[in-house]
Amino acid sequence: MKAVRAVFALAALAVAPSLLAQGPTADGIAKYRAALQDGNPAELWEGRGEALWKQERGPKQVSLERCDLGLGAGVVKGAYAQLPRYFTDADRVMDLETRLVWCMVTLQGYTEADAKKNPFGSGNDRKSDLEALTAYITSESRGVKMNVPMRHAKEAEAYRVGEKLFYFRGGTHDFACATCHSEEGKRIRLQDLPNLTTAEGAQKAYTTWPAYRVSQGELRTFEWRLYDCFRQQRFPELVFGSDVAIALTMFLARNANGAPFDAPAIKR
Amino acid sequence: MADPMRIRAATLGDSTEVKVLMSHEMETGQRKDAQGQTIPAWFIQNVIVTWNGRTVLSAQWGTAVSKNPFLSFKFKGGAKGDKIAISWMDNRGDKRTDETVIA
Amino acid sequence: MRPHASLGLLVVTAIVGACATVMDESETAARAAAALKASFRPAGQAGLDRLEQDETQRACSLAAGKAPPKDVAAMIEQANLATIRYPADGKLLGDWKNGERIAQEGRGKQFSDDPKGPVGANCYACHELSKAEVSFGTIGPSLYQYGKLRGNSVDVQRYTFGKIYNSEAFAACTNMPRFGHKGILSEQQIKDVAALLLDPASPVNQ
Amino acid sequence: MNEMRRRLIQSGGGMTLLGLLLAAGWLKPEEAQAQTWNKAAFDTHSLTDTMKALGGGDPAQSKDIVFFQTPEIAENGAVVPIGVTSNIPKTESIAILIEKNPNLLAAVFDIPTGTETSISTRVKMAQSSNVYALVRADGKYYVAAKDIKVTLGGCGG
Repeated sequence: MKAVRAVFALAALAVAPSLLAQGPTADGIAKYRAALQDGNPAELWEGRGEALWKQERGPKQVSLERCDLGLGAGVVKGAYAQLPRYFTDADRVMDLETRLVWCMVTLQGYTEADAKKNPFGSGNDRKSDLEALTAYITSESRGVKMNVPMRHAKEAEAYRVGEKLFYFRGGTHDFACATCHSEEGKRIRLQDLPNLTTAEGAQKAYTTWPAYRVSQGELRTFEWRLYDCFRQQRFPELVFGSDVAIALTMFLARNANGAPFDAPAIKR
Repeated sequence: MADPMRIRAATLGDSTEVKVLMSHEMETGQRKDAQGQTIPAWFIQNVIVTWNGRTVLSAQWGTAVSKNPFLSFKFKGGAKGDKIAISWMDNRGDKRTDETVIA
Repeated sequence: MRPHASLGLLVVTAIVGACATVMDESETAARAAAALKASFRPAGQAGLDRLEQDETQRACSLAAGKAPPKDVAAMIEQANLATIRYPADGKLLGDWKNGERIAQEGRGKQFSDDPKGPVGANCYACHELSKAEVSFGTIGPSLYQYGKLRGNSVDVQRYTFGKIYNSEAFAACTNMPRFGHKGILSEQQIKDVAALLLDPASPVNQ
Repeated sequence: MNEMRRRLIQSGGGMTLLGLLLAAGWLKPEEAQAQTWNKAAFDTHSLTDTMKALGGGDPAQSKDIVFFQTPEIAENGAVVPIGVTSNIPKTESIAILIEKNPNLLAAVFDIPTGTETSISTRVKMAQSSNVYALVRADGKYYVAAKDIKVTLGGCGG
């Protein structure tokens, strides 16, 4: 055992500095990302979402234009920058996607199951209305400073629970959100990882979702981001609109307060 | 039915810049689905951009153009309020035309 | 496993006990646990049992991203060290070429993965290894020239195999998975990855 | 398609006539398009075959063809921005070829007089490869190449 320990001590000293972490590769990737900014296919989702918002749909054949996203019935501008938040009518903290489902049920008469049956679209045959609506509504907060409230006890509780969940390790690989997102300047492969425990890191990450993912050719929402993080954490499947999804969103959105919202974005 | 294109056209000095995003799968025909079946190629083959009815760009595309294609170019002579129309047709014969006016 | 069983208690007193708002903290923990129970469903090969923490996971979650206290860390390392099963045949190194494939492979154990499909170690996600691969992560240290810098003695081989098998034995609350202990990699796969790190012919050591 | 239309298209040969017909409202854009997809060229699998099929058997290297907003490294091969400007007088068309794709030809842009000889689009690349811009100008062919490295993405998605 002693020998093993000794070797470990030696190993720790002998870590070779990484030369390729900066330099031409990082420069090249930065240029690639810059070149993508001019023309974001997320706009296609925004357009479809705006049409869906205004369209009379569902069993009751009404539009979502009277949906209260927190700033009053029908107010879209800036609404996303103040979500998640506590809603008295639902007696629950809700993120945007959960609130949209609520409005589809209460205003348009959909069943809850119908409203959330396709949260994450794939391809032409399975376009997600929720993603399109989210793209539109978030686009109406572009440039608005994040200002997630913490007035209600349930908002504070969601934040604390979210923080707790951020550090929860589990699964086959012992991964938590914190495994990848609690240190500065780290990467997975070439993908930069935001440090979500700092305001700066949370701001940079949270304000750039939803995003058009060029690797998938799809627009992805923040709920999807959480869903797919947990998949890669080797956890079971995160339920759409669940308490964990909302609490983590609350934790990160609130940490992002003060920064201008800047999405839908475009990412690798 | 494909979603509408998002077209931007704006004059900058004597030239007009046109930028367009199209909603299309641009399936290569090389991929397989979960059951191991090849997903057939499905892609835009032709694009024509007209300015007040006159062709200012035409293109032929193969399967290597990215999903949800983006295209940008400039032409001379456009003025605010002129009509820009963009049409595409894919290998299934689906087509779509959208219009905008130069801003 | 005795060391593990007592570990949880020790950690709770060491970390939570230090908090000024114990009630608040435990209530939050209870709500977080309830939220977890209600927020996931089994999918593919990932059942809800994956949310049931072992003592190491629980202790490290409580540390909340900070290093655990020294005595807790020592217990975690000791308990995990006891889990390492070295190869019965005494051979610690396999084929570095297979090791490279395992290091590149990112699939395995996700609910979206084919349970019969490949399971990799995804080393490049976090580590630099061979210079030929420029797409590497930086969560872990660079392992370029790992063997060249350390030599290839039996002690080094044993440490390397053991570190891959159960990383928590050497650094409590490390970010690195416990590939052998948690059944991610087979013994042979661990040998192959160890060879990638230590074989003088491996591109890691060029 | 009626006989009149068929004869008009065949006699004229190519986009100039089509452009005129479109302008006159004789053909709607979507009707004209079906006539002009160069299947032979899009089906080629080697650089020489693609060049030949496009009519540019042995193009001259040209420094007057410039790539812009085109990265040296693509973080994801599914979307690689490519911008090409031709400074060669009387440029008529710009084609984009990707050497290591299963089908080399990605796109051909026909550029009428009055349109700047510069286009920007996005292509898929199966792997790191040379990308060629093939320009036809005044009936002659010119080419420029750019090597683009395609890296792996993040941890699987």
